[in-house]
Amino acid sequence: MAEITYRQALHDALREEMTLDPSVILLGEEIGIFEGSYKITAGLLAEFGPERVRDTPIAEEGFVGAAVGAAMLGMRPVVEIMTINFSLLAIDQIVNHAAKIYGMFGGQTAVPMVIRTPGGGGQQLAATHSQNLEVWYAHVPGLKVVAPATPRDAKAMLTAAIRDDDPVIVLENLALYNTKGEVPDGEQVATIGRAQVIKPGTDITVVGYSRSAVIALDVAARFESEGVSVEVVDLASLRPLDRETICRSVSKTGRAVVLEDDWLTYGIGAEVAASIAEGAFDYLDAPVRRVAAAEIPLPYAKSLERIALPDADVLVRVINEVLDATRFTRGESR
Amino acid sequence: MAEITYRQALHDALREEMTLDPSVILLGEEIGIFEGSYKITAGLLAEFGPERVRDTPIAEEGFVGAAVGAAMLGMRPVVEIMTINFSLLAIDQIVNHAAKIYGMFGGQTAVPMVIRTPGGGGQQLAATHSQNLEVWYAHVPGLKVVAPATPRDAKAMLTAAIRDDDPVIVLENLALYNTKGEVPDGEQVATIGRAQVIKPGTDITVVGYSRSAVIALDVAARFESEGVSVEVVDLASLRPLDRETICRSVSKTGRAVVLEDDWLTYGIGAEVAASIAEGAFDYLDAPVRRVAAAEIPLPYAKSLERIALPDADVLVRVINEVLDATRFTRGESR
Amino acid sequence: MPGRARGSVKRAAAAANPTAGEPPEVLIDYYRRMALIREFETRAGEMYTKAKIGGYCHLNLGEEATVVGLMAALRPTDYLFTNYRDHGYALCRGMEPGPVMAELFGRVDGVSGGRGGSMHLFDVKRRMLGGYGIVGGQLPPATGAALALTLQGEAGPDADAVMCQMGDGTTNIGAFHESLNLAAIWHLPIVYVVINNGLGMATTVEHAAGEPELYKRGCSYRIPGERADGNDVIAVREAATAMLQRARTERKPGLLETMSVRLRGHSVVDPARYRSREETAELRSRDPLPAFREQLIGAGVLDAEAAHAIDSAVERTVADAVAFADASPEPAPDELFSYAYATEVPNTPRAMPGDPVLPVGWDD
Amino acid sequence: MPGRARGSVKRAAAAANPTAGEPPEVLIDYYRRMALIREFETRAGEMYTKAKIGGYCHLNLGEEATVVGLMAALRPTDYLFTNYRDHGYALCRGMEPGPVMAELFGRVDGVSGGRGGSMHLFDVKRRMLGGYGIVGGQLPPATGAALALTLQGEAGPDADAVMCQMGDGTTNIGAFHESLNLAAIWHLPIVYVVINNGLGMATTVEHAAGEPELYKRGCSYRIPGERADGNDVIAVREAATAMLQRARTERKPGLLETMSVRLRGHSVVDPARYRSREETAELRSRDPLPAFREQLIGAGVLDAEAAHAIDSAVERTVADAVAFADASPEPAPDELFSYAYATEVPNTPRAMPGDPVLPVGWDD
Ligand SMILES: Cc1ncc(C[n+]2csc(CCOP(=O)(O)OP(=O)(O)O)c2C)c(N)n1
Ligand SMILES: Cc1ncc(C[n+]2csc(CCOP(=O)(O)OP(=O)(O)O)c2C)c(N)n1
Ligand SMILES: [Mg+2]
Ligand SMILES: [Mg+2]
Repeated sequence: MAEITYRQALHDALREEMTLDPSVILLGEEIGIFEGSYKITAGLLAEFGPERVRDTPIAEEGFVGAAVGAAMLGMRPVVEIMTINFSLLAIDQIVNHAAKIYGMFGGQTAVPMVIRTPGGGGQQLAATHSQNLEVWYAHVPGLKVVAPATPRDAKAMLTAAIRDDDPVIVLENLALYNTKGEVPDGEQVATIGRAQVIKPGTDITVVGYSRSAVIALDVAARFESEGVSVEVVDLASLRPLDRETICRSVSKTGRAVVLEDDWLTYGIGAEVAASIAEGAFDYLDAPVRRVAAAEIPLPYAKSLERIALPDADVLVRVINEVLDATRFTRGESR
Repeated sequence: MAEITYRQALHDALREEMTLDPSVILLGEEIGIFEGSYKITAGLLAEFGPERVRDTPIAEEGFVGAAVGAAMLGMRPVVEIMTINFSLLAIDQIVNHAAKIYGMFGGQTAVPMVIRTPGGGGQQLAATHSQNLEVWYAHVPGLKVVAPATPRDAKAMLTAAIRDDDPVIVLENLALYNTKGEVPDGEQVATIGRAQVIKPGTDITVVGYSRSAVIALDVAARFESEGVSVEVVDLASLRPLDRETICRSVSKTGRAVVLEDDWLTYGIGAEVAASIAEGAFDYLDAPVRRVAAAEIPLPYAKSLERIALPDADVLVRVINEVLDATRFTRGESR
Repeated sequence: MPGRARGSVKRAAAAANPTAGEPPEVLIDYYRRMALIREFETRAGEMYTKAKIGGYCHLNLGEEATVVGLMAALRPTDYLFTNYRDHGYALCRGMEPGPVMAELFGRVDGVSGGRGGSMHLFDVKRRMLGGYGIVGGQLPPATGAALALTLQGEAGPDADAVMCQMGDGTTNIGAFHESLNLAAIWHLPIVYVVINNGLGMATTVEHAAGEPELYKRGCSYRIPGERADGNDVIAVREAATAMLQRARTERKPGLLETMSVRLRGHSVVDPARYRSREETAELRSRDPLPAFREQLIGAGVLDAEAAHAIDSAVERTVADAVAFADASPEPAPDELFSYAYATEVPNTPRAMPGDPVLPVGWDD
Repeated sequence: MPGRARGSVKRAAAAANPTAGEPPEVLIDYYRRMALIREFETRAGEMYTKAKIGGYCHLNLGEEATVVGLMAALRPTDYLFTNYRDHGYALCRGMEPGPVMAELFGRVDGVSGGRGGSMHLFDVKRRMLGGYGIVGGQLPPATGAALALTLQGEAGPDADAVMCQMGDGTTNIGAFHESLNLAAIWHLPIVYVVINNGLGMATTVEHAAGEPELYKRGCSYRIPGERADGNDVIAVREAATAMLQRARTERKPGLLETMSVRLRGHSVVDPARYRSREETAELRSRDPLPAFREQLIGAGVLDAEAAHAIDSAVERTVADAVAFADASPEPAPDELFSYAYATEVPNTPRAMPGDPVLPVGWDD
């Protein structure tokens, strides 16, 4: 077990899968000579050569679609889209092609490809470079969408994604690349489609994914010392969505807050909240609350960016509001 | 007051606004000589000439983006995208440009443009041509998204959209073009951002929009004869979303079902259900139920397409389930 | 078509007698294929009217010589990607008329299991990797298939290649540019074929393309282009064969434009009112099928009787195909989720409309 | 740059003495502008290191002659769209250095109110319609702006035109193709300018473009192209002026490629390790600023003292800009939703993170 960064974990998964399986190839802008905008692919061009680590022109529709076709012929392309904001240029190939080809042609050909792309605001990249559009992809049948929160999961999920025969979107996060965590030695393959309780608790459930799961963990620890037992559910997989794990948690705690980095309305949290409100209706003591981003093209100015995005403090406040609304007494246990 | 089709209503709105305001221009594939794939623009090329009714090449990113630029210079372009499925080719211009330019440049220039596009399945157009992706656009700050259900609303909302200084997406519906309804004579301008109670009732709220609002109305009429008073709320505007009107209805009825044509998970209904479950928590007697499409690339075969899409019968069944779950006695009134 | 930029059209060597030197059985086979497409498309149109076929249905009427010529150039081991106007390609690629018609009918015996319909014919064994309904959508995947070939084998006369068909209107979309550029810089074995039938739906090439001599549009990628008379099956075959050869041996992409006419509307439901009577009559005079029949009869390859026999045979074939399709069952409701994912994972949605988000009793 | 396809580069008439015939005050002004950009960019780089500037920050270092030449060709009434590498354009377009720097600092006095940052400079009065961060994103709107011009006025020598700047890497994206095609078929008054600095981020033009002589890529739309030496301010100005003239009077779009070098990394945070020491040294030798200074001194237009005075003046100007930016306040929290929509409508979201979906008491 080594402590490595989320970035390193992704790198290791790519390297190991490329070593094991010659059909795994990488495609993307600046992944070779430049070693990737966020350096995930550092060293891979030197190790595997330009045929398998291919710098593409700036042509997202073209190279993502090329990955679709290569996958149809049995390759396992892993595409890097520099940020999720640029995936809009390729979205026809992702949604109208990658996601459709297996079903629309009656299961005759699979499309075993992976799209790795980071989302997230908070880096002062302004409105067009700071979006969290994962809900778009999570909405689409035919795709699988995972969103790892920790280095361990980043490695295990990317590995699973590469071995999966369907198009899988691996949502990375600009704010997590430098975070560190323990990653077990040896091969680890996650199960796509399962949420996980990353911290057990009894008083309130906080649901997150990617960066928000990390924040939720941190906030849960803060509450522990105040005698509030927060259970944290990391969605991990946005599609399929594991409603049962979420609702089972809420059936125990009776309270729920969703933390998400995307815009509130029609965001990931809407589905989570709706699913809880339906699936765990009889268990809920208070409305499910969502903590999400202000609905505005994200401004560049730090002063505005900071307040437009959710953070630990806001989560703390909302958890307290839910606890108070249900007349929870600190230190009480259910 | 004349009874006209939804198609005619849209046509009339275009024609009237073009007559009133020379800065209104139309752009799109096959809108001129071909008179539009769905004939909304029939006759307008002859009337207004090729400068104002412009047949474009097949280049969605190009001509939608051209509309953005023309709007920045004070034109009011109305773009037709043949179906919402093809809007994916233009989505970078819609979401990264049209939606961002006003805010990102500090309010220096507005982008007064309209995108008209129909969505909807049920026409045996298969997986890539049958999508309801409105939730994607509804999620995006900077856009406004309306989804008229009736000819009257189609005309009034398109008129409002053209006069609005922001980019507005007018979601049309393949299944509604031939439907008829009364349209008041003279100028009608809808208020974007308001939902409407299109049928009052006391026992249960059904929320719909576009085609689903029409179905909900029909189902409400069926229930009336059984002594069940269904209130139908037509969202009309998907962004902004009028949560107050929805929740006010549910605060009266205590029960809610959402009918939507899109895929269930992360669909429009998720936000509606989550908003009700939070906003009207204390009023709800049963979980909000959603009736939506099966999550699958829509098959061409009629036998599969039919069962994959929601319809009136399913809505009836689910309404009954909700009524039964709350031990509602037919004929009872609250 | 007035004002249509035609430039010089490449014809087979002996323009006067393009069939010279071709074995008669080959020519007769081409005629048979062209007649089969004609009959299949005509009947498909009828079946649409009878509501046996739904959705969109685009026919190859007028493009028979082009389709047959292109498919004659392709080896069984090559890969084909097309747009939605794909019936003729499927038939020439060796797919049985019955399963092709069954696909149009949306039946289980359809080549795509009834899931794709007219626009989405697919046969993995015959390396027909799909008709595609999104204009230009087939170009990036076709390009990627060619990329895979370079990773999976060496260049040479026996190497596989990819053919990617599209319409004239498709050359104006971004995917055209991005795909051809990738093929050029990566030296991919792919031939892009533009079926120039003069029109998008009703939009002429001149109205839509800054360079209406479409074969020249490879210039932006140093991809050589060529134009062939799409009514001349041999010319099309020869041009395509040469380009495919270069793709196999030198890994050089090519751009082939074929000139033909669309005899009917854009799709079955389009009455093409935007065409005048004269224009329609003029188009009919450029119908490749009777011309080829006359040519073969003139060359003594065929006589009227033999031609008639072929026509009758394809009529029976297509009648059988219709019967086959009609007898094939619709997909059963419980098959709805059969091809949801290639790799099953937990929590894959299986809900039918109206189902609760979690099964009743999930919490027991 | 090894292997870089250069072809013949168009220089101003008298290559030996390109400044001949230019009024000295014009040349001195160009020098002043180039020096201003140099100083501004250098200081912006420093300010980034001091965390006064965040996000991405792309500099025009090495492109000063190109920027000044292009902006000299543009009239105040013309419209400009650029990519994210936009500081020099903003300055030459007449935006004050203080508000430009304030935008980089994210302050209220920034040209975009601090909302856009380095990549998104905008000034509606000066008809600078934005720097854009999505590669190729500026092309369709610029094309649409030119379309609007055709609807709002007649062609002629006094007509307005649009200039749309982009990088070399941008010619490979679909929007390039679609936009140029629209400009061609609609006869739009627009000049597309490709700043060929040899690289995308680290990807060379040859690696990315099937036709690396980028000015030729108008061929697919019959748009005439031309290449100019981007280190030669006059050559750039002349080429751009001629194309703009054609755009105004004949409504013919043009494609201008300028050849220059990127002296530093792609953005401020890129150390450009992919370049060898020798390469970096070679690039320095092609720095346009000292070359122009020498040239003017050689031509007797400037002497060392005058040059120094200009350098000092721009240093003060930029120092003042930094001070101005630093003194400008950050946007206040209650301004978050100020530019949410141009037309206010009911139910516009105003929630802050953590707010309930409806205000408490909505149901009273
Ligand atoms: C991206 C996209 N835009 C628009 C359409 C609608 N559409 C279908 S076919 C067609 C015309 C295509 O013309 P062409 O490429 O010449 O092919 P042809 O139909 O003549 O074979 C259009 C606009 C589509 N399917 N996809
Ligand atoms: C659609 C899109 N893809 C990728 C990026 C990331 N990116 C930003 S700049 C750049 C390189 C652009 O190169 P070029 O066009 O030559 O312009 P230069 O930076 O040299 O001025 C890339 C790939 C982006 N901003 N947008
Ligand atoms: Mg065509
Ligand atoms: Mg460059």
